[in-house]
Amino acid sequence: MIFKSLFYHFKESWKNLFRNAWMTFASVSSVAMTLLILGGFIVMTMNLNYITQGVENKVEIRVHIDRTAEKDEVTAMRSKLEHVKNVKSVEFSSKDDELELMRESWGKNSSVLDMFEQNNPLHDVYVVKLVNPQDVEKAAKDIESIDFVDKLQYGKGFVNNLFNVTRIGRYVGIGLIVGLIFTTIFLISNTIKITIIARRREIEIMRLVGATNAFIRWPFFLEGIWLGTLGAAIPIGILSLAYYYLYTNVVERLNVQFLQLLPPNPFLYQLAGILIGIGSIIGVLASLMSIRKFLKV
Amino acid sequence: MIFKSLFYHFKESWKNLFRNAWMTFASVSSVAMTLLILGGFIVMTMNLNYITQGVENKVEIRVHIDRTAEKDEVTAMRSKLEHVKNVKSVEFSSKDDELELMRESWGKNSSVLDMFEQNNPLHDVYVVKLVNPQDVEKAAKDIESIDFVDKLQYGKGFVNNLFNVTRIGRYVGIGLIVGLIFTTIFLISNTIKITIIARRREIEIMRLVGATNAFIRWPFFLEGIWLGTLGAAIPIGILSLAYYYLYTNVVERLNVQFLQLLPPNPFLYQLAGILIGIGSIIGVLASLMSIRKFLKV
Amino acid sequence: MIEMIDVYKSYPNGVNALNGINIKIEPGEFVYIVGPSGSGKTTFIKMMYREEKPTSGAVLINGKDVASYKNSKIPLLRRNMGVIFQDYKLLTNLNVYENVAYSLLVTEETRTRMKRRVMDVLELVGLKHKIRMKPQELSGGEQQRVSIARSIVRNPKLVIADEPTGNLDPETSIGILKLFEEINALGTTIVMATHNKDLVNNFRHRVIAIENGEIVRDEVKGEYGYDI
Amino acid sequence: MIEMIDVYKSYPNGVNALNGINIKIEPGEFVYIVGPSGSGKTTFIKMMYREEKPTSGAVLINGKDVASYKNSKIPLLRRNMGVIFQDYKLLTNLNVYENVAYSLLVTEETRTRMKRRVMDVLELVGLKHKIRMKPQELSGGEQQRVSIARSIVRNPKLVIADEPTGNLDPETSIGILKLFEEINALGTTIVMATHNKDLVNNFRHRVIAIENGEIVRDEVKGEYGYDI
Ligand SMILES: Nc1ncnc2c1ncn2[C@@H]1O[C@H](COP(=O)(O)OP(=O)(O)OP(=O)(O)O)[C@@H](O)[C@H]1O
Ligand SMILES: Nc1ncnc2c1ncn2[C@@H]1O[C@H](COP(=O)(O)OP(=O)(O)OP(=O)(O)O)[C@@H](O)[C@H]1O
Ligand SMILES: [Mg+2]
Ligand SMILES: [Mg+2]
Repeated sequence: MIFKSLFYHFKESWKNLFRNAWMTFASVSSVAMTLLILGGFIVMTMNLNYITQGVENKVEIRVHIDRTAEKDEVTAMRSKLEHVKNVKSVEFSSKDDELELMRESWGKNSSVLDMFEQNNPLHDVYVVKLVNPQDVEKAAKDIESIDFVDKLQYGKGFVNNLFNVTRIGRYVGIGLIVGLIFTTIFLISNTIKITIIARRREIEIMRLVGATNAFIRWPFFLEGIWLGTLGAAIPIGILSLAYYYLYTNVVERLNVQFLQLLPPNPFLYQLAGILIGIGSIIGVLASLMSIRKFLKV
Repeated sequence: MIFKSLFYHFKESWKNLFRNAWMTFASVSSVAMTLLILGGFIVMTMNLNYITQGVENKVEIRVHIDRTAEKDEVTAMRSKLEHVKNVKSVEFSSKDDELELMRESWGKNSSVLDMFEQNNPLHDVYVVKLVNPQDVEKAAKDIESIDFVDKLQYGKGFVNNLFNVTRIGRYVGIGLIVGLIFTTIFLISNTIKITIIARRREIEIMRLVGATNAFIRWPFFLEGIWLGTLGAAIPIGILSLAYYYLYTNVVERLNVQFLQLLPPNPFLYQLAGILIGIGSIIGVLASLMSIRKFLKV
Repeated sequence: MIEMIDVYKSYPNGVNALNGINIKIEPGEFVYIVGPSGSGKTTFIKMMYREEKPTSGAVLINGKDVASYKNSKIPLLRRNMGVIFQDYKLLTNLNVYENVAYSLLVTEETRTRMKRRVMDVLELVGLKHKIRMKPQELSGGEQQRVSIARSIVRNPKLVIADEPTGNLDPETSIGILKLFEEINALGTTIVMATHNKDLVNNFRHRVIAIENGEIVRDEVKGEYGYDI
Repeated sequence: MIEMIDVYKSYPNGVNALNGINIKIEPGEFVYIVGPSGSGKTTFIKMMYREEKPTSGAVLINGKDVASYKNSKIPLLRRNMGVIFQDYKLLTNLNVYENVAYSLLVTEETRTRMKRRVMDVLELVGLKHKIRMKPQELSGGEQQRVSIARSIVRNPKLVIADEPTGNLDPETSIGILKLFEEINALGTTIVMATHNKDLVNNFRHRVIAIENGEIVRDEVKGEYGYDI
């Protein structure tokens, strides 16, 4: 019974968008704006999170091995390190490796290091990564007590502060996104509700000439979907283009060490899914909820 | 002529808020929501900016003075430091001061430092602050060439990276605020426009019974102000309470070294001004602009 | 077909629009409802299609109390009748054809039969040439005729008309009344509230007069009555 | 007072509502406009208060072409007349009193004089007891009477009435017509489009008949004409 007139409803809902052109424009653009903010925020927060993870993964304790240690003592040291709580991985880096690293980071000035080729003044190093980089201080203390540890290298207070900030940042970010999603839902449904309230007379007349609630709902239901998806399409387009541009051009040029963005491929599709989902589901819910109160004539 | 009926318009605009109660609720809550986002964002950005400045001001180069330097050589060093480009201030800190500082920062463990009382192994230090902390690397290079400089202490690569990030962050923040302001304006005016379009018949009838455009505009003009200010009052309330709570409680407890917030006193008033301004001006403009097209019957 | 038992209606603002109505209308009857402005005719009519519920008393349509209809079943009640509203109640978004067709659409009529039927009734009210126009582009009388066309397009067993000729010239009014008599002859019950003395007096049918919400007169083949 | 010279009106949808109207109405006249539904009466009336502009030709009110009014001056034109619209056009947000008072408010009348005047006209149309009700709470005829009250409250020099008795019983209709005759006797020009044959024939005045947008008859003390 419903499907017989589904085509009619389809056509009707589409026509209605043009009949109430101004309202449609206002709704769609409001939906687009709110989703643009939400989307932009999701992009920002997820990337900040990604960057933070990147920084955290870079946290390592460089354990300088005492020059007096014998080969088997060095090996023993490794297993001791591996047994320290919170240690994820231990990697050996010989003093020649270290020199090479230094050479790389000095770039064009590295020729001054040539003099060390014969007599390398550096230490062999164990590079220790942690399961939970935020507890670096504790791990460092444990490691210091191991034999033949000459010196530890890691970013002390600053790393700690950074972690405090990123932890707060992450909570704030998640809180804001949840808040923004509710706000978006609220704003979109408000806009759609107002446009439908403006059409209350129409709905009342439909009831009076014998249309069932289901019959009346259909075009509004579909209209809600159109408004939502049209409204989502715009920010998806803008965000995708902007993000892609940012990803391929700007970031590379800035060349900031730990500023790495999420690769667009799965990320932008996920984003599109979220936005279309919020847009259309809310569009539908808002229109259905707001016609409900006019369906009792 | 207009003032004679100003009281009427006043009453009328106020009554209209209740007559179209649902529309009023929808408009006010939408305005409130958008201004809440905008306000929250302003709070965040301005504080991040403040924090960043705080960090920047903490950037200092600690110049360790060679132990062999004579008294007059140390004095000469000061004037040399003061003449280095970009240097804002130079302060002397004796090795005893330094020991005291260390003692403070070690807190309860500081008793181990007692053994140094007699034979202080630390250096005298010149603490150099910069006009433009972002150019710390260059200043350091200049300073290193001065006589009797033993060693420089400052956060090398990390500080640099931090500056890159905060610079980007600042641009992004300003960009976002400007964007958000436009979005807010757009959303608010959209909402108000829709509610007025729903009342187009009303406006047409007023024209038909001889009301001048000015006369018709007045109640809508005032309504716009009410909607805007009511809509702004809510986020101002929420933001002020939340910020005050954050400022007095949370931040203190977290005790993160460089997380200092703007003092509420002038800041919250400025914020309130901005939000009420945007709310009411936009409310007025939106209602005037949207009735304009119905004033030609 | 229609029975009202001790029907009272008070509006929320305190107006007592109906004060104890008892009436019985048999299937196939043609009934005029007359009475001064504000006497309760429209309220009486609204009871039948359940736009308003009686404050007390029962309104039976085909033996079933309309107050007992669940909200979701009211449309089914209304599908068995055609209503001409005093203020037309046309859908401003739809054109003339669509306004009339909407009544058939809601009952899921097939498209081809629908089209023929809609064009037929629009021809009857003389608006076949204006099917693409929106209500706002029509004269008052034309809007009223669209509303008349919509009410009869479903071939209802009951047509309820509230002042259907208020904006029509006498000639068109008589045409509409003859149309009503034709469908009445085919078995449709007609209930028509009207102020049109000439129609009531020239096309004699049962007349029910309402004053202050009470039935003051009920005559078979009656007259309009209020002579001045 | 009113003069139309070769007035043509085509609506954007292509309908030619007026096809060369030439007419002169002197101050103090009482004129009926009659004609079948859709013949152009309302369009003719809309010319006078400039809801529609003529496509060609001139409409002069007190010697001034209404098309020449700037948009901002149109309200001043309308303040000199009282219009009863075919669809009433009441402000649904305002109650009966406020609807009528609005006409005076826009001319910045003082409050006390305003109150007395509004109550007086509401008494004349028999709605003094319903001043606090909203239009939606009124019967069709009551709404029409609010619209009538609003049109005369400003004591205009010209009253334009478009089917003012379509939803009124004959007695009330006659009351309204007598009211019009009274204010006409005091010098107000009355232009009234109507389908009410009895009124036109019993209260004789000038009759202008429009068909297909043309004037087909113009009689002093005429009759409704369309006999069937
Ligand atoms: N929705 C409503 N709310 C409150 N009062 C109403 C409502 N509808 C009608 N009334 C009141 O009920 C009374 C009867 O109104 P009704 O519309 O039934 O009269 P009517 O006989 O149809 O009059 P008319 O011939 O003018 O159309 C009137 O006094 C009117 O003011
Ligand atoms: N706004 C409009 N847009 C387009 N066409 C219109 C408009 N208003 C009226 N018409 C058309 O112009 C013609 C004359 O309409 P008008 O309203 O003047 O008739 P009328 O004589 O007042 O009829 P009635 O007695 O039914 O009120 C009609 O054919 C109508 O369809
Ligand atoms: Mg009625
Ligand atoms: Mg007309």
